[in-house]
Amino acid sequence: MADADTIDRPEATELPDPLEMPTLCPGAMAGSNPYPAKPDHNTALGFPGELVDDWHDRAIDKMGELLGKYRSFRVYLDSCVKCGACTDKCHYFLGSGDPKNMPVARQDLLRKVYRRHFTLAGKYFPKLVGAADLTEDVLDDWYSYFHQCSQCRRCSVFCPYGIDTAEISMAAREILDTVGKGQKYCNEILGKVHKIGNNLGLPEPALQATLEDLEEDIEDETGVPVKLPLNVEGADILLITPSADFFAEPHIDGLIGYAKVFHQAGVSWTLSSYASEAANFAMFIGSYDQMREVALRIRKAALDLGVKRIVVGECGHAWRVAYSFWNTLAGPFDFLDPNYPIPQHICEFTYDLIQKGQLTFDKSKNDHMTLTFHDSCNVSRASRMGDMPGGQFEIPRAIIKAVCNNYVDMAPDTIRESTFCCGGGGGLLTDEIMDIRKKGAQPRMRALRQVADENGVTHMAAICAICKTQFTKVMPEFGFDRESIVSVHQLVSNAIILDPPEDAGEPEEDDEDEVTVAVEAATESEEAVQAAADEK
Amino acid sequence: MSKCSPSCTCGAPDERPVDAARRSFLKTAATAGAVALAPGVTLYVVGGRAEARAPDQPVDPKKRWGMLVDVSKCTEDCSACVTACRTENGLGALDDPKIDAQWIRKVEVNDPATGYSRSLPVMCQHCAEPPCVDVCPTGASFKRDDGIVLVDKHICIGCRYCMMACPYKARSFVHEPLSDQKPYAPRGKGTVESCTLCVHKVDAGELPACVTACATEGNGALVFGDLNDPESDIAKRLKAYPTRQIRADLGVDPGVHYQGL
Amino acid sequence: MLTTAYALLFYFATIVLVAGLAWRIYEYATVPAPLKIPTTPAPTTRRGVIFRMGREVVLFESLFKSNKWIWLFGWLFHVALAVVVLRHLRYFIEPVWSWVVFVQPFGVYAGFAMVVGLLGLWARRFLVPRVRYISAPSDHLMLALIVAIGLSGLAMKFVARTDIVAVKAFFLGLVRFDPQPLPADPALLVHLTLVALLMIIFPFSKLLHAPGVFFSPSRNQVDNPRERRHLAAWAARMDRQPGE
Amino acid sequence: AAGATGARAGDVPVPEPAKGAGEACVADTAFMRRYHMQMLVHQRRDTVHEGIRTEQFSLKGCIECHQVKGEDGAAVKVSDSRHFCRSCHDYAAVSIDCFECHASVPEEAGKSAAAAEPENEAVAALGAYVHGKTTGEGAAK
Amino acid sequence: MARITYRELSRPKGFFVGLMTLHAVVIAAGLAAFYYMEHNGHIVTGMTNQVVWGTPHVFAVFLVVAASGALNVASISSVFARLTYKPFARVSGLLAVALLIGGLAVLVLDLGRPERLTVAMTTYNFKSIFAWNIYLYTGFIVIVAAYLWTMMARTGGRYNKVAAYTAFAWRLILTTGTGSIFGFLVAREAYDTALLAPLFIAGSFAYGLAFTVLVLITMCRSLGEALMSEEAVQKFRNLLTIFVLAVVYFTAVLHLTKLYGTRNHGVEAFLLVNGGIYPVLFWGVQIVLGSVIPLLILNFTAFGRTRNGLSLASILVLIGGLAQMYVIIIGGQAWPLQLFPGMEVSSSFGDGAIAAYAPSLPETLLGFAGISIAMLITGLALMVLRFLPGEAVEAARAAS
Ligand code: HEC
Ligand code: HEC
Ligand code: HEC
Ligand code: HEM
Ligand code: HEM
Ligand code: SF4
Ligand code: SF4
Ligand code: SF4
Ligand code: SF4
Ligand code: SF4
Ligand code: SF4
Repeated sequence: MADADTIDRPEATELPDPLEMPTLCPGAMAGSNPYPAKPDHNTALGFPGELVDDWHDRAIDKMGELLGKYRSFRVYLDSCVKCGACTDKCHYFLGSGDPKNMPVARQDLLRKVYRRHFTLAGKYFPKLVGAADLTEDVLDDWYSYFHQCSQCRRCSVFCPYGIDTAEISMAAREILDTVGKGQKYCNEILGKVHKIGNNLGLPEPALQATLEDLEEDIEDETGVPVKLPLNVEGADILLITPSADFFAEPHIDGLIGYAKVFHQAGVSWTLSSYASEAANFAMFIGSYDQMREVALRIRKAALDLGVKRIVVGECGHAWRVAYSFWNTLAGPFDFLDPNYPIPQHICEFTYDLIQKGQLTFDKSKNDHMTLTFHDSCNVSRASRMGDMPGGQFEIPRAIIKAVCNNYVDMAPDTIRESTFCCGGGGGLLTDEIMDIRKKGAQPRMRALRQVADENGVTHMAAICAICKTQFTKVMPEFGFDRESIVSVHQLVSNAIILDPPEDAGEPEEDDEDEVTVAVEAATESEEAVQAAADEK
Repeated sequence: MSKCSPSCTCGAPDERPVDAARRSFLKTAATAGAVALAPGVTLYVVGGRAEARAPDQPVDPKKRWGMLVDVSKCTEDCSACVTACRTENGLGALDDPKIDAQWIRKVEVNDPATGYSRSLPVMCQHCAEPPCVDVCPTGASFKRDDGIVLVDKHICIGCRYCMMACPYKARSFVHEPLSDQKPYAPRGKGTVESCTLCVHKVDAGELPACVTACATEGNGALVFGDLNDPESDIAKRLKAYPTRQIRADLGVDPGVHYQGL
Repeated sequence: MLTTAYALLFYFATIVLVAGLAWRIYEYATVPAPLKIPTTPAPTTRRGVIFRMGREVVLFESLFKSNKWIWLFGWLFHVALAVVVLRHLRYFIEPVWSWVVFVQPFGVYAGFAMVVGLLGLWARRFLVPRVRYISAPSDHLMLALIVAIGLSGLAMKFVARTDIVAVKAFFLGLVRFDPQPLPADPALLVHLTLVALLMIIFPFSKLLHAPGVFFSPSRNQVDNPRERRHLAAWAARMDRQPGE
Repeated sequence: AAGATGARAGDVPVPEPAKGAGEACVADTAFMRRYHMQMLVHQRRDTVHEGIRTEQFSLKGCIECHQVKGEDGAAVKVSDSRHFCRSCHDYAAVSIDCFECHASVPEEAGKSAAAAEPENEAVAALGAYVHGKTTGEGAAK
Repeated sequence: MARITYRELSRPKGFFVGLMTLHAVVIAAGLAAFYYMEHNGHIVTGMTNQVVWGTPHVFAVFLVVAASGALNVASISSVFARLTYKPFARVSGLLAVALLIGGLAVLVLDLGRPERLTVAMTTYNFKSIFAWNIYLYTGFIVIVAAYLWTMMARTGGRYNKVAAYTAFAWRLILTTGTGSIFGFLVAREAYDTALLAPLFIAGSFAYGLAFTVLVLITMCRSLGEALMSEEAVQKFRNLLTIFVLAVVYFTAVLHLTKLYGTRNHGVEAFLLVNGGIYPVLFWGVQIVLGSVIPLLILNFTAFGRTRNGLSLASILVLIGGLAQMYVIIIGGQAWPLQLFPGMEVSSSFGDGAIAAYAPSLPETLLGFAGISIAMLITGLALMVLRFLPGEAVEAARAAS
């Protein structure tokens, strides 16, 4: 019943509404389970390898422990009045219709056990208050449904008490881990970070090689020797970016963008092979200790390299951890330059330069695209950019508008703090649960469809590695080209005018090159979008 | 929940209690009542009471109380009726004629063509088709079954629409807080009022104060009575002499008639 | 006899309510919030947070953003409840503060508004499938209880009145441990019994949302993690370990 | 309901409205305590619209029996907190606007007849005639 | 054409906040005035037993009349399917409700017994046009609210047409009803005519549109020019011209028909020639300042084609409207009732004499508070619900 915008043209009504209410379809997603972690994935993180015998008591004990450690958990479990405000807010519910994907119902999976064991009413009148024992079925339900929550916090925005299902999901996953029922994707990746320093398990030499290749590519394209330094001691800035930026499209174009901006700004910067990962999957499994360990790697890298500033690349939950938690987990960062935000988002960095007029752009380089912006959930609802509340919405948009001529926002109920998750966040970016990932992406895809059809939007920009990966995968399912998802710094990279090196070569030629490339890309993707639209 | 009377919305319990207390009370009241009334009043009452309406009976719809003003008897410098009305109803005075309540006033009428002039009292005309009643949004202005037009000040919201509608300017608005009102003539700030035809006296079988005053003054210009009763003095005089109503053209059929105008 | 029974009932209910709530609030206040998790965009100053909380509590801002119908009935109910409670203050204080005398008459309308709001909320528990799915019997009972309190109160005003002066004397007496006789009017006895019941279950039910909202970290935290280090006691202990 | 009247209450504040004149009120005291407002409203409709002027529940009647004498022997007005109505209403925090219009004290003895009331036989006869149709001779006995 | 989106004004800027604060202050002053009047009685106003409806009624009737006219833009866009007006349909509906509430608030606060509002809402005399008006007003609010709902809610679109037509019909009846309040007062010479109803309808169109235009142009100051296209500005300009002409026309017809009957010559001369302040207000303010000058500005100057020109014209139309109400309402009462037509009459109660009336400060404050109440409601609603065209809001947000 939330109000939305009138749809004025009759034909527009036929476009699917991103907020359309599904009919309830109990159990629709009951079978959606991510692969369980292998014993060594679990043990590597200090969890029991497989389901322990006394799982019931351990789970209850853990719940009790968490109740004493997290006020959020404690208060949220008591306060829900079942008002229903959140019921239609989760993208997984909108996509799947499974009532257990309604945030409150998801919480209730855990709350019913809490009531049974920790409240008087639940002890003596379980039926009345909907309390239930922790049985194996309930544990399985936890495993399924707490892995159908991307911890995006959309429900929290609309709950009158700010009850954040993400917090409950994290707690539930922590309990699952303590009884030996971990999830493969998260736990395996965390193991890699601890061992190698990034999620992909990319060792230093590989990293070095990739960066050098990139440098060559850039120089070929632009004639400007833009550097991507690694492990440079004494650099001013340490860039911490998601490891996806090192190899996958469109992430890598973003990385090129950062490099060009640093280059233009004339600052000295470096990546670190010891801390070559911004992502911190420990947040997904709710483990404070794990999260702290991953964060401490970054502190160590910064100290070892002797940098003055830390800048974080485009990644949603990474930015949440960096912005909201680093200071707590690995602070105080009193050894860094206090004149700059600690840490600083790459968008803040670029935006500052734009404000100061230190960057010049040729906007027409992006004319082949009409853009819209997907606010990533962790950036939107769990962090900030700039010094004003809401800077996280305005700064990326300001950058896009500074480098592109054509920009259109999606429907108001689907952007900014009301943004929809891409469907792959919170440790769900694993292929065995493609089904729920697609269903979760549906609201966003419908919102995009509206602006694509009505305003001719061709590309969607994002500032999150998970979003970009997820969209590349699911967009084709919704009739979009997989390349219609772009990095914000990819747009910057396209439009930025680099100063020719002192010993200038023939920049014009290169420019032309780029133009052709861009035009080609444009025609390609436009055709694709057109084809997709026609199909519809 | 059934109602205490068909038209009532008070929500009171069905039966109003009539018990021992009440019976004993009624006995006391009879004596108390007699004591409370001043000697003069009792005097007049006794005669009529025999046939007058009992206090627990609603007013008689067959009656229509009215007034006849014999303009020829009303002298220019007399204003006894005006004074009597003020005293009777406790109309205070701030000495600002624009805002003071004037339930009855003396109007000088002068024919510019002839120079003929008269002075006559004008009060609420107790119209048979009262515009004030028609327009009142809450029904506070109403016409009693015996033709007396009143304001139920308990539900008057003070909108003053009735004042706009009355062709005779008969109504006043209480512009300021009052104190020391007469117990039998309550009135207060923010409500509209007008001549009640001294309803408390009429109900008690007495004459309106102005009528009494005029008679006492010796002029006898005011005649009060039941217009519907062919036997009444007023009806007979209306039949016998030419009279007119003010602005009869408006069709509101005032209950106050003027003779010799 | 009646008076004694109700006196005891109310002493008991009050103890449960006060002690229960105090214990809950103590818990909420002492369990640490180890991480900064305000739902952003969030205020960056303490004052901003107070303002945000004020809007939540007074206007139900988030609920408004979420769903206009639930907001309409929910807000109507709560505001009306607040006014009714203010009107009820007259039973417990002597002399009555003049502003209570002023708002007191509005309490009657609020009584109706409260019931209307509750019935709207209740209706949605039947009519909206999503809400039907998440409703437990206790959710219905809670609404039934408050509706019944409201209706018995209104009955006292409009159907079978009670001796308000004696009711007030009874409660003033309770406070002074000198209970005065309580009138034996059925509507009053029903009203009071249900109220006592409500007081007793308050600390054990979802009504904890009332104190809970003030302790919700996603609403009561200042968005300044970069500027200020936020550290819970148990987390601070870890900080020290490696070095020592 | 044992009335809150009387000297029972220790330090519990309980209003003690002055006892009315006579032995009993116009209805049972318990009834009066609960229903006097509705009765008054009812009565005022009957009186104003129908001209029914019975004594039971007449506000004027209440005031006459329930007058509270002040130090000077005169009945106190509603502005005085000892006024019968106020003794409870202050306690119950119920303000009534009745006395904005109605006199809160009975008419002082001797002043009751309007000043304009004449001792005039003719008028008396007329009054009697008008109401009782007893044509003149029914006047003063 | 792209889909029109609508947004709330979630983070208003200084200008808007300042304006709202100003209105809040005026309302506070109005409420203080109300308290003062309520406490001391109407003795502290200029009103008397002769002029019983004073300045508050001038404002109240003006606002109520304007309210129904404010719905114009919405009606034109849905009933007459004019797309240029579509982006403003919601604002127009909102303004209609807000102006009505403002007007009613003044009316209620000026009652002798405002605390008996519940009496007014529960006890009806169905013979009274006034009582009917209470239904017309509440009905209007409900119907326009429903109409807004059909425009704003996801599921409401289906009922949009029905609601639009109902609202359109209702507003015509409402203005007729308001006009009839005066038309029914047969004894007052100034009002005794059926022409008041059409005059009020024409007036409502002009004032309602002037309010709508002013609010929109004011919002342009907050949101930038994107809010109103140049095309819309010109359309509004033409519309306002037509409506003002209609008011002038009906005013002329009204006075000419009155002059036709000899018995009305006195009152006509009073209002139009020798009545002191009333002819001045009529000719000087209503006709010249409120009609002729705006018409000239709008149609014969380049300035009139600009937003500022349009706002100035609208302000003048509104001032003219207030003057018109003043002349009708107060002038009509100042002229004495004729108890004895053809005779010279005098009394202590002002019979036969022209009543003096001078507005006092409190009642004037109360009147202005009515306008501010309407504006504050509008402003707050713009902040929390989606009334404004989204593009403009976005543009403004980006600019900040
Ligand atoms: C005949 C005189 C008389 C009249 C008339 C009368 N009362 Fe009473 N009233 C009394 C007496 C005597 C008592 C005390 C009875 C008792 O103490 O039991 C009383 C008691 C009361 C009480 C209860 C006070 C208490 O102490 O508990 C109320 C309330 C009351 N009256 C209201 C009214 C109202 C209202 C009216 C007018 C409708 C009215 N009375 C008219 C004589 C009267
Ligand atoms: C025994 C105490 C008592 C006395 C004495 C008393 N009242 Fe009341 N009266 C009350 C109470 C209590 C209420 C309010 C009931 C409620 O709040 O629902 C009340 C309510 C009323 C109301 C209705 C007010 C409203 O706004 O609903 C009226 C009218 C009223 N009383 C008139 C009188 C008058 C007149 C007298 C004096 C003759 C009087 N009362 C004496 C206790 C008393
Ligand atoms: C604005 C003035 C006004 C107010 C306020 C007012 N009254 Fe009256 N009341 C009157 C008038 C006038 C009469 C008619 C007197 C008559 O006809 O004798 C009346 C008559 C009555 C009567 C019948 C006469 C009698 O003495 O019994 C009752 C009962 C009554 N009012 C009760 C009340 C009550 C109770 C209140 C307060 C809630 C109240 N009134 C407030 C003006 C008022
Ligand atoms: C700070 C004080 C309070 C706040 C901010 C608050 C807020 C809310 C909100 C936002 C809701 C959800 C919307 C709804 O369903 O109405 C709600 C529900 C509810 N509140 Fe409160 N509340 C407060 C105090 C109370 C108190 C004191 C009571 C107890 C009498 C109460 C009783 C309820 C009930 C019963 C519901 C559930 C309605 C339903 O089941 O549908 N609230 N409250
Ligand atoms: C110990 C506490 C309470 C006492 C002594 C009490 C007593 C009363 C009394 C005597 C009335 C009748 C009022 C009249 O006739 O004028 C009443 C009415 C009412 N009560 Fe209570 N009550 C209590 C608590 C509550 C609570 C907690 C609620 C709400 C949840 C409530 C809701 C109502 C309502 C809605 C009415 C009717 C409207 C009104 O008169 O205000 N009461 N109560
Ligand atoms: S946090 Fe996001 S994914 Fe999880 S329940 Fe809430 S809305 Fe759904
Ligand atoms: S919005 Fe919050 S309180 Fe309401 S049902 Fe959802 S979690 Fe519970
Ligand atoms: S008292 Fe009689 S004579 Fe005197 S002014 Fe009145 S009507 Fe005329
Ligand atoms: S004279 Fe005026 S107040 Fe009296 S009944 Fe006629 S219209 Fe009403
Ligand atoms: S002022 Fe009173 S009596 Fe006159 S119309 Fe308004 S409500 Fe009716
Ligand atoms: S009848 Fe009574 S109220 Fe009317 S004018 Fe004469 S004295 Fe006054």
